[in-house]
Amino acid sequence: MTSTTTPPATGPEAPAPGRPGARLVRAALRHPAVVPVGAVVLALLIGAVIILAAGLDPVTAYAAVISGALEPGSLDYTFSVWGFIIGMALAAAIPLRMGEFNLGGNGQLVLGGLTAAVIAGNLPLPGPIVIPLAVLGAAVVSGAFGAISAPLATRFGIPIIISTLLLSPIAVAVVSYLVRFPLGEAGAAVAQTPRLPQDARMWALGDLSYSNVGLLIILALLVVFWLVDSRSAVGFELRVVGANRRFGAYGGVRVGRLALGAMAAAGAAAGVVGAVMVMSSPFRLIDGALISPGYTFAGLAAALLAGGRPALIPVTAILFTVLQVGGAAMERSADVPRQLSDVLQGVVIVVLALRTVLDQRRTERSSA
Amino acid sequence: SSSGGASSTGAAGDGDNANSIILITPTPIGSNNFLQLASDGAKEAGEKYDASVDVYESEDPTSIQQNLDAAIREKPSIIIGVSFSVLDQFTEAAADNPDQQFLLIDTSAENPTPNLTAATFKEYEATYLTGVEAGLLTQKNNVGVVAALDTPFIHRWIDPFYAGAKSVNPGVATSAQFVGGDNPFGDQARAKAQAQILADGGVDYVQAAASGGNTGVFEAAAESGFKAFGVDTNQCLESPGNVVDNAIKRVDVALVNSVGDILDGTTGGFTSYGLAEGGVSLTGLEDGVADSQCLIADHPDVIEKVAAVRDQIVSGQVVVTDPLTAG
Amino acid sequence: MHVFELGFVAAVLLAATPILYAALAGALSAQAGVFNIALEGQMLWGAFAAVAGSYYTGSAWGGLLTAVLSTALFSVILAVGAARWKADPIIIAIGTNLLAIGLTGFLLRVLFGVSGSFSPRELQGLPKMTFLTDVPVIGPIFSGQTVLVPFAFVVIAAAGIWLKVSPAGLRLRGVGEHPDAAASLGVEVARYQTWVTIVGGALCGIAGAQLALGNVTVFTENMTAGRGWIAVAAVMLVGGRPLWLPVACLGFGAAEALGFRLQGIGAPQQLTDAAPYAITLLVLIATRIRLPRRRTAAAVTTSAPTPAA
Amino acid sequence: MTSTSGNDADAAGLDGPAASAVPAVELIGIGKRFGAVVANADVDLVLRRGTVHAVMGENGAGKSTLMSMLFGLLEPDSGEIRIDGRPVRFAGPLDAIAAGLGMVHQHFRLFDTMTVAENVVYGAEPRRPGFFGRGVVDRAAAAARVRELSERYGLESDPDAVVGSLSAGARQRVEILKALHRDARILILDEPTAVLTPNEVTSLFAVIRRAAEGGATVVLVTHKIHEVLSVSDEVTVLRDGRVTGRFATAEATAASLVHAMTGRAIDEVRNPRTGTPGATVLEVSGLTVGDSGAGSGSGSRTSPGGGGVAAVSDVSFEVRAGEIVGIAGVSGNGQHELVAAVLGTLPARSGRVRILGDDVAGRSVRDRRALGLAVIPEDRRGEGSAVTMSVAENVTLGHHRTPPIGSASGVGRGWMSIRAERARARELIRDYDVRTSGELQPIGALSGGNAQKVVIARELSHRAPLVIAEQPTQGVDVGAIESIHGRLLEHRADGGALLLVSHEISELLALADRILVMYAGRIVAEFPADEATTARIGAAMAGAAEAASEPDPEDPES
Ligand SMILES: Nc1ncnc2c1ncn2[C@@H]1O[C@H](COP(=O)(O)OP(=O)(O)OP(=O)(O)O)[C@@H](O)[C@H]1O
Ligand SMILES: Nc1ncnc2c1ncn2[C@@H]1O[C@H](COP(=O)(O)OP(=O)(O)OP(=O)(O)O)[C@@H](O)[C@H]1O
Ligand SMILES: [Mg+2]
Ligand SMILES: [Mg+2]
Repeated sequence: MTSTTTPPATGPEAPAPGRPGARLVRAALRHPAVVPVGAVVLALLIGAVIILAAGLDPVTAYAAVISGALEPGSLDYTFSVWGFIIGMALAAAIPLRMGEFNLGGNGQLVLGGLTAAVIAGNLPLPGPIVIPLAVLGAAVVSGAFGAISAPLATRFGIPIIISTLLLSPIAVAVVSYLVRFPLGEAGAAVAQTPRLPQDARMWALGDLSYSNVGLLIILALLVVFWLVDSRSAVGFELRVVGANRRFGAYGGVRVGRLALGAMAAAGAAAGVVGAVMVMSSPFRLIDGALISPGYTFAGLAAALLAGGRPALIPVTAILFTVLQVGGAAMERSADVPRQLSDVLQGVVIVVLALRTVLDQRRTERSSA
Repeated sequence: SSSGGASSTGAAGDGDNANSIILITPTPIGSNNFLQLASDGAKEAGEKYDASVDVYESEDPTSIQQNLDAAIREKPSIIIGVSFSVLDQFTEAAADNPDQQFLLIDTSAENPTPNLTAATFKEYEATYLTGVEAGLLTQKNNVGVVAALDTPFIHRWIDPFYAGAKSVNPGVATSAQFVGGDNPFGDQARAKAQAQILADGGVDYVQAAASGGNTGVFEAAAESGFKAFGVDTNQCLESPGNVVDNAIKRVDVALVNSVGDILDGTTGGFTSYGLAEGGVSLTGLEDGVADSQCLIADHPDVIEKVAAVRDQIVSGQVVVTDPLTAG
Repeated sequence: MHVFELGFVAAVLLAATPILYAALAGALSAQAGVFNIALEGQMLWGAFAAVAGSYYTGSAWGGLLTAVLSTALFSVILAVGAARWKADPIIIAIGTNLLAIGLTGFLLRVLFGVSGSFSPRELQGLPKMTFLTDVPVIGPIFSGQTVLVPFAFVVIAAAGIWLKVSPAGLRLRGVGEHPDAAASLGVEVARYQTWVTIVGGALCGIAGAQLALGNVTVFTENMTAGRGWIAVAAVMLVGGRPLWLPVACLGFGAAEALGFRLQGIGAPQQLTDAAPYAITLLVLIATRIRLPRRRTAAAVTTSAPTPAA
Repeated sequence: MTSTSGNDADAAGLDGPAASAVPAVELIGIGKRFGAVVANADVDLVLRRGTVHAVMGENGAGKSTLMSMLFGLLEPDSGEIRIDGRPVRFAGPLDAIAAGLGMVHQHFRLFDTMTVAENVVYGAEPRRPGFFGRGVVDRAAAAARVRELSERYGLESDPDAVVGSLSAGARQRVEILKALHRDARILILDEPTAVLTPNEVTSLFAVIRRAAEGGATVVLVTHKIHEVLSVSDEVTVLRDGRVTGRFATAEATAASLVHAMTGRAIDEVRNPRTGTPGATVLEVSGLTVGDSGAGSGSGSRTSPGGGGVAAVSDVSFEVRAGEIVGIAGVSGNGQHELVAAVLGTLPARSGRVRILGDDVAGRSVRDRRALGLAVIPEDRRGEGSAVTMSVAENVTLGHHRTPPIGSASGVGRGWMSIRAERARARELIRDYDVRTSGELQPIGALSGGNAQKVVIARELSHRAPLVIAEQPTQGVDVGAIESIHGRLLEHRADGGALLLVSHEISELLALADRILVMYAGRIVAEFPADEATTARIGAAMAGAAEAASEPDPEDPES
């Protein structure tokens, strides 16, 4: 069992015996934040080596990433991306708590987007009604879609990681078809739905043009997950099942239902992201446009890096947001290919997996 | 995958140029040779009018918007947007920034503001001509198209091709295969498989409209003996002996002209570059066919006929319908 | 639809071969109790290495060798991480898959100065078995294929038999079934898992080479486009038994080739995209496969079996 | 004769001088810590060749750890190991095996899908040329080797049987054969009798003595005093990782051993058998259960063939308030499936289960527990706990929706109080005397006996009217047994109903008001306490015991 899915093993609470001083140090070393931070630092070093090997200058490259993502001009955009990545991180983190991997984020995302586009685009209702309706609809549809994987696992023994993986491209293809033919905008050169009416566009935050109320909705979802995970019976059951499925079943946890709920919640989170993306500029669903930024994998990465812990997700999401948004800036001003940010994301995850083990070993040794 | 952003592709000059151009692509240029052409054209224009050139490659609509904002902050002489995908954003931006000059390539707004110039192409006229060639050359009376995706815009390389072929060979059979998949504009393996299917189906002349995937189509041609048509540039050079001709698209020409006009102060409206304007053509109709490595060079008779059709289109005797407006 | 043409058979083989090699890698890992979902990334890396190798050595075989060796090296991350250090193979795999996408794209720019795809004129593809051209039946099917296509079936048969009869094979299966038991008999679990994963890397290298120098002669960013995941599903489908892989993989090949041909009768291109995944899922459901608890545990949850004390 | 090189060496090893000056094994000043826990401290242990040496101690005393070090599974922090007088350092079990050691783990380490022969030769396979000259496993030779060893030591075994289909006793014989195949001259047995019937125990001891007479050296880790007295030559007792007693068995008495183990005297608790049973709490009628495809955990057998076979067929009985009903039987004769079906983790094929009068057909585990059911499972690690989670979390499962931790209704419904969770955990750790560094220690790091106490604490603290206890004292030391038995009797005294599944006849005799005997999924005998005797129960199980060593006769598939 990796501590990725069992905070208790490495959790902040776990004290270490011995002199108080040593105990403090050990406790500090086992703070859940240590692993991610270590992973990131190491990853950045490895990335630097790669940049050097390519005959480029890591310092300017990283500087460009930071400034590109955090310069005042682009903060607005960066925040919106941060929201999307947090949303997709939720879609991965909720099942991760019970030891399941949701690799179907793309399908859930586009289904949500499509639902929102249909509702918001066709219901001639005032914003205060149609916008919540569209978001809710997206959550429901994507939630239902995500939930399919649960019975597939409990009834047919098809691992969720596999079924989500196989279902996703099917959903993407279906949405692509709908956007191209029945729901497509006539005369458009690419497959896309008509532009949403003014009323049906997500409320802006002040004069920000990217970050809108959608960001707040996603953050709200995060808070809810955090409460459920840390304080609720369901959250506890999620972690128990993640640690030992048979133990959970024996203890009276309805594992099947739990999986259903977790996958539905995950799908819903992704669906909400899709809805928010569609209801933000350019206010329409364009074939492939929701997937191409790769928020799904960035979110998965952020969730893994956080070990599914809700409290850490916003932090780890920052990392992948900066890598995403800053990656392009790095390409511009430091002439380091954009793909390097993918490399860094990959390295972070790998290093994290390995660091987790070292951390886990330390726990084992100092346990008892 | 990283989000929208920009790449300074060897600016024609450094900061101290008289003018400046920023080109925004809707997707990474990658293996999309049309976008490649656009950025080459921009650089050419840069050379010609002493302008620094920046190319901002977007990943998705939001990053298009973000690149556009970044570009507007830079206040360049001209911001160029390529393809229909940037239309929404550019139309709005042009309205909001009356003092900034915008240029749309390959798409145009319904009622543009005076600071929004557009240059579109009539690829379909050129594809009609490759169709004519195919119709004349086919022995099996069976021609086809391998296209990247089944989108309205991409039908500009399909329907006119059929029409052209039928115009000279009414009995000819036609069929199309779409690459699709995760990487429709670059998946040579799938493109090749699609071409193979056409070949298995008895097609002996194939219009390759799969962008980066064309390489795969040419490989299939080499292996199973059919002949292909390229697009945008002279792709005969990529696979000599397998490519008959190309529906070329003079993005560079159009871009340089439009930039010139704008810098001279003639802005707004849109020019449509067809056969008449020399914005699109066939390699076979240009000078230097002989050493173009294109098979068409061996068929002067066909070239003659095609040239005739070209003249009819230019003179308006023949009207090629645009699949886009045809719906 | 020309389903009954030999051309169709050829298309099926062509589509199936890269998946076959990758799936064999996955099946061997599964036998050793390592849940290997790094196939997609490893195949992509193999494809890049094959093209780079062929480009620099000027020989397709040089490309194949480069792919095999460097992908084996690439797989060491998973091998050592998961097998020796007992890190979560799924997380490492997700990481290396992303790493492969990034690195190949990055190196494409740094080494060859292009983005998107790389297919210089002088790039050597693997030779086709043209000498078969005039053989009836065989000719139309195999003359357009590389020798790696028939070789795939040889390798799989060999692997299957090896697992059954050889001492090492017996030990490998034991390692997968009950690591603690194997360890208590002095069989070094980590060593077997490490090596089988690295061999898997080499196989993914072959898969990538076949994809980039056999099916076509080019490298394109993300050119594996999900084939590695299909391989993972294939391993699931056959419960990790190599000898059944050809059935599963040819099934996928047929699904894809058929999907393509469906366009011929007016099916939308999106159906083509979905076909292999939909069919896989349906087959999985149909067979209602249930893996042994341990492997399911590894597959369904991250809870790796507790380290041999 | 087989092609395995070792054979003659093996013969030599066993027919060597029965007792020689140099001891076979010397452990000198061995120390081992796990973090803060001292598992072993300055342990000296001398094993003379040709003798049976018992190692006793309470849970967590350090027995398994000591044996793990002797067998090279763990590295000692300090001290020296000598084999035949020569100092050795084992990097791993391989070295230990090479040095002539063999270990039989309490939790069987067998490959269920493989045959007996494959399991025996695994890792040391006889080969014949083949497969591109790399050599292939010589199955004929392997089978011959198994027959030859079985024959020599009286461990009857079918080389071609699939291990997954064997009874616990048969599996244990396979474990021993594994060691013998590797020419083990020093046999380590960690709690080998925990899952055996009296007959199986007797035949095991026969084998042990026979091996010892053949010159082998045997170490026997156990909690059971009568076994120690009956089979061993010498005894070493551990407490808290230290040696607290060395005896020649001849001079040892039960009392002296217990005192050395616990530092106090233990008086066995017994069921007073006062009071009359009340209303029916559990009613099982005509219950038939399919197979629990997955192995039902440590020791117990995964029944043959999966789906087809009925693990429990047409079982009927009832348990009343204030009554303890015992179920005797060889592990793997359906007891576990019976419990699972009552709990709801296994579906019943037919028949009815009523808890406090409610038919629980189609009810979830959670609902059944809500009705008033608590279960102490047989498989502590696999089912009874989550090894990576803290002791606190492990005692909380099932109590997390009810006060004081959760609240059953109102605004707080579905929410938990972490403070209450930890307070309650500390309380239970105190009450049940669990040896742990704190409620936040992962339960996996506890010795099995202590882990067991945690499980029992969790389940009994439900105060459920119906408790099912499967092997509640397996691997638990005498001191703990006493306290656990006390708890179970308390439950009875409070008017609770208890279904006690055990293969310890002594345990059943001490606690049960009625004893049912299960064999091949059926109840084959029932004894009221006053008529029950070891002899009669043993007899009822004995038939089962013989049959169980082969695949069930009832079993269509074999
Ligand atoms: N791997 C480990 N990590 C942490 N603590 C351990 C580990 N192994 C054993 N311990 C601790 O060392 C002590 C001795 O454990 P051991 O298993 O040797 O006792 P035991 O005598 O076998 O107990 P039992 O009679 O219950 O089997 C116990 O306190 C246990 O918690
Ligand atoms: N956290 C842990 N990680 C690895 N190994 C452990 C851990 N905790 C305990 N162990 C090992 O597993 C054993 C479990 O203890 P246990 O006493 O159950 O062994 P056992 O005596 O064979 O079984 P039983 O307790 O049923 O008698 C410990 O002795 C220790 O060696
Ligand atoms: Mg022990
Ligand atoms: Mg024990």
